[in-house]
Amino acid sequence: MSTSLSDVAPSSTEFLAAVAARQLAGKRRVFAGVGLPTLAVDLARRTLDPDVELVYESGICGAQPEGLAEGIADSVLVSGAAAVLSMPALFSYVLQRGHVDVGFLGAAQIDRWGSLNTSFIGDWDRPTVRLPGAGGAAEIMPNAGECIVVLRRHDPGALPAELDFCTSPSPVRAHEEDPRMVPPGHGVSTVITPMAVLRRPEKLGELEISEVHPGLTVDDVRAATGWEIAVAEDVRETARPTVEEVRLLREEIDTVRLYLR
Amino acid sequence: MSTSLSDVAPSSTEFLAAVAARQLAGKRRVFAGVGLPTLAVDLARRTLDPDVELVYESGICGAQPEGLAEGIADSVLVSGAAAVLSMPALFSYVLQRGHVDVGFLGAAQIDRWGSLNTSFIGDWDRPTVRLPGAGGAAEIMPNAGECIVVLRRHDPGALPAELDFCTSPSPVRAHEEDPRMVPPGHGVSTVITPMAVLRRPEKLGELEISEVHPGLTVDDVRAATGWEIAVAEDVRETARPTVEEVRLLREEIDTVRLYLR
Amino acid sequence: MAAPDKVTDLTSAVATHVRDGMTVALEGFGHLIPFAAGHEIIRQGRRELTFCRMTPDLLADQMIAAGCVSKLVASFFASGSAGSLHEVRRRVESADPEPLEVEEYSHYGMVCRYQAGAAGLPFFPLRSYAGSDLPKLNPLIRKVADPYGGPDIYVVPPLRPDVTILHAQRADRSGNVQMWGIVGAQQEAAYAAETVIVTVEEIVEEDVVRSDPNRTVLPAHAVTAVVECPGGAHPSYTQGHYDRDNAFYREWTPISRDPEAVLGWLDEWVHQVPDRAAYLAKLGAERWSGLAVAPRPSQPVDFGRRRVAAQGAS
Amino acid sequence: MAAPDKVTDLTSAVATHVRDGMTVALEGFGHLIPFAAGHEIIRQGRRELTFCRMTPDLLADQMIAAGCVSKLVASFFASGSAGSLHEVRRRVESADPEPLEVEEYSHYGMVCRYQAGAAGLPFFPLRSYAGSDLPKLNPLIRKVADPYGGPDIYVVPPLRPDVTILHAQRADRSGNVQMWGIVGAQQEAAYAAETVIVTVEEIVEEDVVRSDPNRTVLPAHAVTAVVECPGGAHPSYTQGHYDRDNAFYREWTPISRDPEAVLGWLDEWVHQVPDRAAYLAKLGAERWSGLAVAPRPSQPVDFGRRRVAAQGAS
Repeated sequence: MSTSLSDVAPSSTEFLAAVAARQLAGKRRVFAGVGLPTLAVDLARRTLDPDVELVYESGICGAQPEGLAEGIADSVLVSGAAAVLSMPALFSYVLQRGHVDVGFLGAAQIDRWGSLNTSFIGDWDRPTVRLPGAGGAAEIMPNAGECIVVLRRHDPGALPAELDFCTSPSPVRAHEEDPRMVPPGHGVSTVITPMAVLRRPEKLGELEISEVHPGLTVDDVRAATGWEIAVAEDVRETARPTVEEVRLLREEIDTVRLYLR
Repeated sequence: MSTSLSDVAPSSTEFLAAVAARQLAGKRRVFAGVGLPTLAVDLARRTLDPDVELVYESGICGAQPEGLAEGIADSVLVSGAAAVLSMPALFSYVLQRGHVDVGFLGAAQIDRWGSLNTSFIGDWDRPTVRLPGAGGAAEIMPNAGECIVVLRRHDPGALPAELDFCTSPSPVRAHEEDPRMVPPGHGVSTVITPMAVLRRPEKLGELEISEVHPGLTVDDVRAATGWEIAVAEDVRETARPTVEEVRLLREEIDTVRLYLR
Repeated sequence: MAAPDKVTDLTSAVATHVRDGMTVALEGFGHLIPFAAGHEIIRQGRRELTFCRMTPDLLADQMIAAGCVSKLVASFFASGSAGSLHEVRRRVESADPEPLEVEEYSHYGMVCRYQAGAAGLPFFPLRSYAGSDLPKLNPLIRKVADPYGGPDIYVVPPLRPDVTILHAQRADRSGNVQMWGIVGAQQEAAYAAETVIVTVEEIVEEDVVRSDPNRTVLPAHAVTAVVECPGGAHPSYTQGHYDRDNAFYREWTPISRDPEAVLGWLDEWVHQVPDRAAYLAKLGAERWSGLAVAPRPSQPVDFGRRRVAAQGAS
Repeated sequence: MAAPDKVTDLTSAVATHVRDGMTVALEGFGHLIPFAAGHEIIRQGRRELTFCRMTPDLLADQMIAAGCVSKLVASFFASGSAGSLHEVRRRVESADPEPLEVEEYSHYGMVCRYQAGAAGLPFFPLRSYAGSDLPKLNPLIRKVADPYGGPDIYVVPPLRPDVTILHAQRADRSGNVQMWGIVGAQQEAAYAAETVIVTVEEIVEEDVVRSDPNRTVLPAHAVTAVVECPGGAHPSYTQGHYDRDNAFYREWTPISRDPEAVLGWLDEWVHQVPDRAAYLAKLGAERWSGLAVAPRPSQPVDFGRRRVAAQGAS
């Protein structure tokens, strides 16, 4: 990571965090894990909107940590927080009731409708890889206003035509099960990968290529995607992180390089 | 109330409270309102078992009030209590989960199976008397191990053949609705009236005359009851409050005569 | 990082958020009853409210007598140890001066309704009502089958007030509300609502709230407006601030028996009084000081502070 | 009024209450994880446990490696930010050294299971799972019809552990337990269980607890045994007492990759160590002091005390 402040690679954490931060313009309450979402929210607070608030599934609301948190249950998030709720209250009253605008999720696989697999690669009974499972993602997906997904890979394995397992379903899959069970949330609105920004403008629609990172073409992104992915009418090049964004990430937000890689 | 310590009337609060207190022998956790149940529990603590604990529907557990409480939400019950739970936690985790041994209830009417009316006298739509309604009694009846009812009157109006309205049903009525819906609790085990102590030994059975207060006969009690009430095989005279019980009630428990009448 | 400032005055809060015909919950189980807010609703002449309150006590008697309420959703219709609510009884027993619609549950039924509303659930199950006449009286109490093979169980529907109004000990300006003592079902009643107004004994600095985040019952995201309103729960009480005015409750019973006396009381103590400060002044320093409590502080707990450089990417 | 004294030592508590084949929940969401109690279960050689824990982290890795566990009931199988649980993965991916039965939910699914267990309910509804493969994987996730005409909703069954084990900051001798910081679903996990063992940093006088009754998460009636066990949550943390040992979590990942290394670690740090005091001594004062936190006390609140003769039958 010896790149200059003005020349960060599209695959770097700085690039992904800066792109993710911009998605939070106008959003109020974000439900997220630590790592890249923490960086993105912190950056958004400093560059876009000081009121962006992180809610953690551990029950913490309105944290003002004195140091960088290592995990969503870190004691620095608790000390000085505005509230610590029980998990039943957090999941039911805050999330399921609809108080969360944006959920930040990761996944091993995402499909064209924005359904996520965080459970198994391969066979359910004897998987090649046992992934962490649902955690709170199965609740964030239906109940948050929208979800932003950050992927560390962009290839047909991570964006397959068909998921090995659907852990956190898109409203499209909920609609297939029962049209009346479509949840309140939009589902995945935005996917940020090392190659592109994908968007899903319609609640029951598909992902499309919206922005392509510098140095790549739409065809590069299509070739790396496991289905015939649609392309937005107004597709454009992803704006690079500004020097100030990179400086904030490196020199003020994650000075110990806990998450920046 | 100028009676001596050894000569309290069966209709007096002292008499009823002393009889009620004795029912708590061997019981651990009591769910009760204020007034006579408070006196009974306090007396039982001093005479039978110091561990008898009062749980209030306001959420208070393990109160150690410095003064006599006026109401189940009195601040003196809170200051120094072992715990104050939210009402959802109190009703679901403490009561519905089965942590309460004895519930103390009052009623305007009770029937032969120990179902209670605390809602209406007369027609439901245009009642002669609008009573307070269910409160927590509809939850205490099915979920407490057993219920003790104290009545201030003993006549066919208060003990009718048929209730004007069933607010808090006996397991007998639950069984009639659906045999599988019979609740865990016994329902009413004991009724203390100004004339007698009635008991209901069987969970799906009827009340019977168990003790008759001094100066009254079984026939007096039967005549004052709205149905052909059964008589226990070993019916006996209710033991009078001891001088010490009356002294404790008057001189240590309710020195200001807030509830003693 | 300046959060939005939600502090306003009670007149504005009620004028802005409480409109005729709304479903309005004023909660507080014997403690922290939002009397000042109720009186402001009366003063502003709101009509046709569906009034939700587990224990409609003399606040309900007053709001109904003032003509604000067309329907009551409740679970216990009496004023604690102090007897009947005669205004409620007159309407129910003899439609005098007009009928009052009542939707009735048990206490836990009401709690479950607030829980369902707060959790965004279509219903909430409870193990009450088997064999009771309550489901016959109130057809909104229904049954569902247990998909695990057990017996049917009764459920209640969500209660979703347009506005919930609460009183609490303290809040910061952004609306993080802390309360202690009996907290009832206030968290649920607030999260169930669209709009939440909280009157508090004192607005405190943010760092007071943040010194004890577990004490926060309502985070700012659940609160629409905060009003500093000392004494706002009188004649009920605020734990650690002032005690219940038991004499006042007893004095209400004879007033309540006489419709003219109720209207007279409302005129004198609500309509002729601009706000809670004036109400307390009218009540008088002597009576107020009689309700004072002696201090009994909680022992502080330690939340800890990470020592610099103790941790990190080691 | 002497309440029963529930204080015991950890060896006795586990020997008395945890038996082979039981369903045992050890909860704590990243905070207050009862590691000392888990190690005692390993030392006592319990077998065939159904181990319930929302986030089976390295405590699960250790108990499974030690052969205590035949089934896992959980919702997230990873060690926070520190990576995979290789002991769990070996068993699930290649039945090495033997298979492990897994019953799987989402986080809120597990929370709802504890809520149903704690509330004595036959099921608990939640608005998750529509369109998910989870109900196909786990047939205990079912649907019920909404009797108010809305769409079907998924429900989960109650989780009723034979024993729930928790760690907390403090308790009195009768078992009133207080905790602060992240409290997770511990109240629900405890009320759901038949038997509850709580290890605490310190046993305190009753008047400490009673100075702040709202801080009591578990009243004595919900607690079977209390054990004073300072440091009982290491390598996780106790808010206000000591911080998380992040280095320890990172050190675990390479150990977890090598089955022999795991067994070696268990021998050295569990079997060869009689109790938590010895474990902390072995850890060493320097490492322990590196986890110390600076004080950050909560500001006390006032519960008030009624003044004599201020009230009464006036």
